[in-house]
Amino acid sequence: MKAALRPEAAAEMIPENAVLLVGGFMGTGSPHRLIEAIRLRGTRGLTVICNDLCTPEKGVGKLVASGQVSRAIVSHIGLNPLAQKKMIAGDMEIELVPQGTLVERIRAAGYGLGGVLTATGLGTPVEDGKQIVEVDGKRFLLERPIHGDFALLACHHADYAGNLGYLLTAHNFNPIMALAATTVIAEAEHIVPVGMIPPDAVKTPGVLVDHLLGTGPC
Amino acid sequence: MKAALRPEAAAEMIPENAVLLVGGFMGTGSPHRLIEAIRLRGTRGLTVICNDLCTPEKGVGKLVASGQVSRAIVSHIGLNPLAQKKMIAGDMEIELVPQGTLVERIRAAGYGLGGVLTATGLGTPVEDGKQIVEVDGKRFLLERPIHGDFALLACHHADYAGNLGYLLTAHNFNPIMALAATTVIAEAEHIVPVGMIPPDAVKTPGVLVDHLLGTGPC
Amino acid sequence: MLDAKEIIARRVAREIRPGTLVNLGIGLPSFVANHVPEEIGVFFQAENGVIGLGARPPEGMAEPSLTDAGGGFVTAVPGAASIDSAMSFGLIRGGHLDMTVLGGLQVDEKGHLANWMVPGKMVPGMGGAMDLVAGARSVVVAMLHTAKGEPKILPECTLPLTAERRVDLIVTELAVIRPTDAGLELLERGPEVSVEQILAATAARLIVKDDIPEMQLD
Amino acid sequence: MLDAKEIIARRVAREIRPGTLVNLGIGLPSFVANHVPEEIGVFFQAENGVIGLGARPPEGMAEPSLTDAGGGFVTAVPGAASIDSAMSFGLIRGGHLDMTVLGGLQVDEKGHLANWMVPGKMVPGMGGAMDLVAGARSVVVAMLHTAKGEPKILPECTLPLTAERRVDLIVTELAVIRPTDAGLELLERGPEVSVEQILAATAARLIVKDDIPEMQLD
Repeated sequence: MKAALRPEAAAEMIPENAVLLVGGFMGTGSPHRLIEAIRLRGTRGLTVICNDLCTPEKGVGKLVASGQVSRAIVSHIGLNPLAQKKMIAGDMEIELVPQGTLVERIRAAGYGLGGVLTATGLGTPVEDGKQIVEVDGKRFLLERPIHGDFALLACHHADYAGNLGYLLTAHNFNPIMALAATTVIAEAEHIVPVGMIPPDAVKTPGVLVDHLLGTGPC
Repeated sequence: MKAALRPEAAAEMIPENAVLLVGGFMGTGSPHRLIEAIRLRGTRGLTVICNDLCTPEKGVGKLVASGQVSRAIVSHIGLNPLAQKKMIAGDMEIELVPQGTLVERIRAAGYGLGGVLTATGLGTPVEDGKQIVEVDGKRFLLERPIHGDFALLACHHADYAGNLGYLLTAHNFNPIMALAATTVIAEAEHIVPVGMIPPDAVKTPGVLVDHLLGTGPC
Repeated sequence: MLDAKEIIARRVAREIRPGTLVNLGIGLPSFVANHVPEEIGVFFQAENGVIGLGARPPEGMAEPSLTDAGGGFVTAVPGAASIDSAMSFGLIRGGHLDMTVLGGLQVDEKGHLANWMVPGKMVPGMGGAMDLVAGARSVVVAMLHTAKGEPKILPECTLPLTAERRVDLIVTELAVIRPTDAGLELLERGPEVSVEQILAATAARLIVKDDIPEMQLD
Repeated sequence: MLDAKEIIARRVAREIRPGTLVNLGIGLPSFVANHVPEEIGVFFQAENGVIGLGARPPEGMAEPSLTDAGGGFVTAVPGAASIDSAMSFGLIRGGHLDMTVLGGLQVDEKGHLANWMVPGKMVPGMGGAMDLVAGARSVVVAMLHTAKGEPKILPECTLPLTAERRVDLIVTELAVIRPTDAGLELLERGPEVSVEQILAATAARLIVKDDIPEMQLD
């Protein structure tokens, strides 16, 4: 059983220079209260791995705007002009990764695989410096696993065993990131007693989740 | 929209020497009515890719007993003494694959990946003849994708758009196999009108499913 | 008189076959959906996590957890399925997506697309574009023929490529062009556009056979 | 007087830590669950697709879609989750499984396990065993000390190995043995068993320090 934490208590767990996997796609399915708590705490030197850097006012974009992110591994920064400016100026290290490759690299870490063999990125700058592996005469890029110190997830509902369920397009990277970090923190809109979520509706098994964040007064 | 077929009509689609991915784990979550129709039709030379060969009286084991299977790629045949006998006598080609490697190889085919890099099987006979790939100083076996001509799935409920839902331990290989075959046939216990399955409960999107088998009189 | 984007959206819509799975990029390509009749049963995928993307919601009926790849509020059709990012890109990379419609910065005589960065100036990132071009069965580029009067269809892309795969069709307000082994073949003229106007606005060599018909628009 | 299997099951049960995720192999290891108190909040995984495996169902209360890895009917506890085979082996191979308890045919001085085939005689297949031994955080072998009077703990395995990884503990009715860099260390004696009896039934060299205590059983 996992008691629900306050956002500030969760933010305190995260040290400077931590590597964070953060769920969400343009902010949908991101743990907004936890992100705000990290912003208020001011933890610096963070590496953020996320689908995108959202906008400067929202989601992980807020941590870019506050200068707390020194490095990002993302697929898209098109709606965050500030991040683009920092990248071009060399003020922030940003590795751009094709979205499908990004999710598979995170999955590879979570599933104990040595890497991902993909045709995506062949013949493009994504190929630079990477090993090519031939399988049955076809060429594939070898992309390496991405593991995080923390996974910061958002979900629609959870139970106190840590089982998680997601709503509509708020799934995105969350179910995959749940396997790929040393410590997994999930922010839930609702936390229900154990036994209230049917086994077939559980998208992330509770054994993967270390800490829950509730919405109540705690 | 996909009208429900009778099992015999589905069995007719499957030619001699077809490569079949068959869902199920010791028969739980296998398409039993479809398997029976294939047995009655007598289609020969089949390659069966399945978690296990069940027992000689049940699931894909029935097709082994009837002599219709010439080749199998499975993780376990411990409860099918007939299959073991045939394998030892050289009457049937059986490739034994670690269960986790088997599901990832099928997934690799379905997800368009070049192969699977895994530590499972290193230092064992599974390693024989396979390429070893080194990633960050660690050794991994390169295991190749497995694609089928047909995926024969079982599910608890479907809608007429082909969306599928599974019950408890009857998920097993079904959701992964749904991506890895040229033609996907799903046998459902219930087929409901489109719109009756909430989007978050769909485990296999209907766009992957070519044909449905119902339980009604058709 | 239709404006340029309207012409492109209407013309691309005619490429979409009944009962297929189609991904529309954000921006111009997203307008295509408005011109696809509901009764042909196309499922639109938004790569952030829904199959069966619907129209924008009516005023006051938006749900924050149902958004498209641009982060905008959408609806979903009956029979829709929520998927996580791994499944979403499994569909894209595994060859399950019938068509993708993407914007472009440049296309060249080999049919190579560049659409994810302008070095030193604009670095939106590739998002899902590299996966889509590498994996979709058919790739349609929907873009304005020129940018600030400069041709975007060039002998060779000067910007970093999105993939080494040749795209299948280019649709602009002036022309429909098919990349082939022999080069770029002009198939259709825009409404009231002459072949001379097309040639003048195109830097790449075009293969022009007799009698280029005008686009049919619904 | 406890029989051999009862001794092994009870002793292994004491290795299980509160709040962990544990996989029990079919056969002897499955008896371990009977001796783990419910209140310590252990989740048992059956690799065929459930986290939170429960006891056998009461007479007349079996559900065909809720089975264990041997195909037998089971129940599930509140907070259980259904998972597909990919997730199941993601948990196993990704290092999320705290402990696995497996049967064995042979274990050798290096701590290598052989448990999936006897060439030419018995070829059950590895099922999930290779993944479990390669991936679980802790691997416990639970087996009878001898087979038809012949030692199963040998200087070197003569049967094909299950993995190159050293197992963490061997529990038999006669002894508890820990494989180490230096070799097999005898930790405990079975009930009313002497060190001499253990040495006589063991072909491998055992490291025996002074004063080997008798097993504590609940």
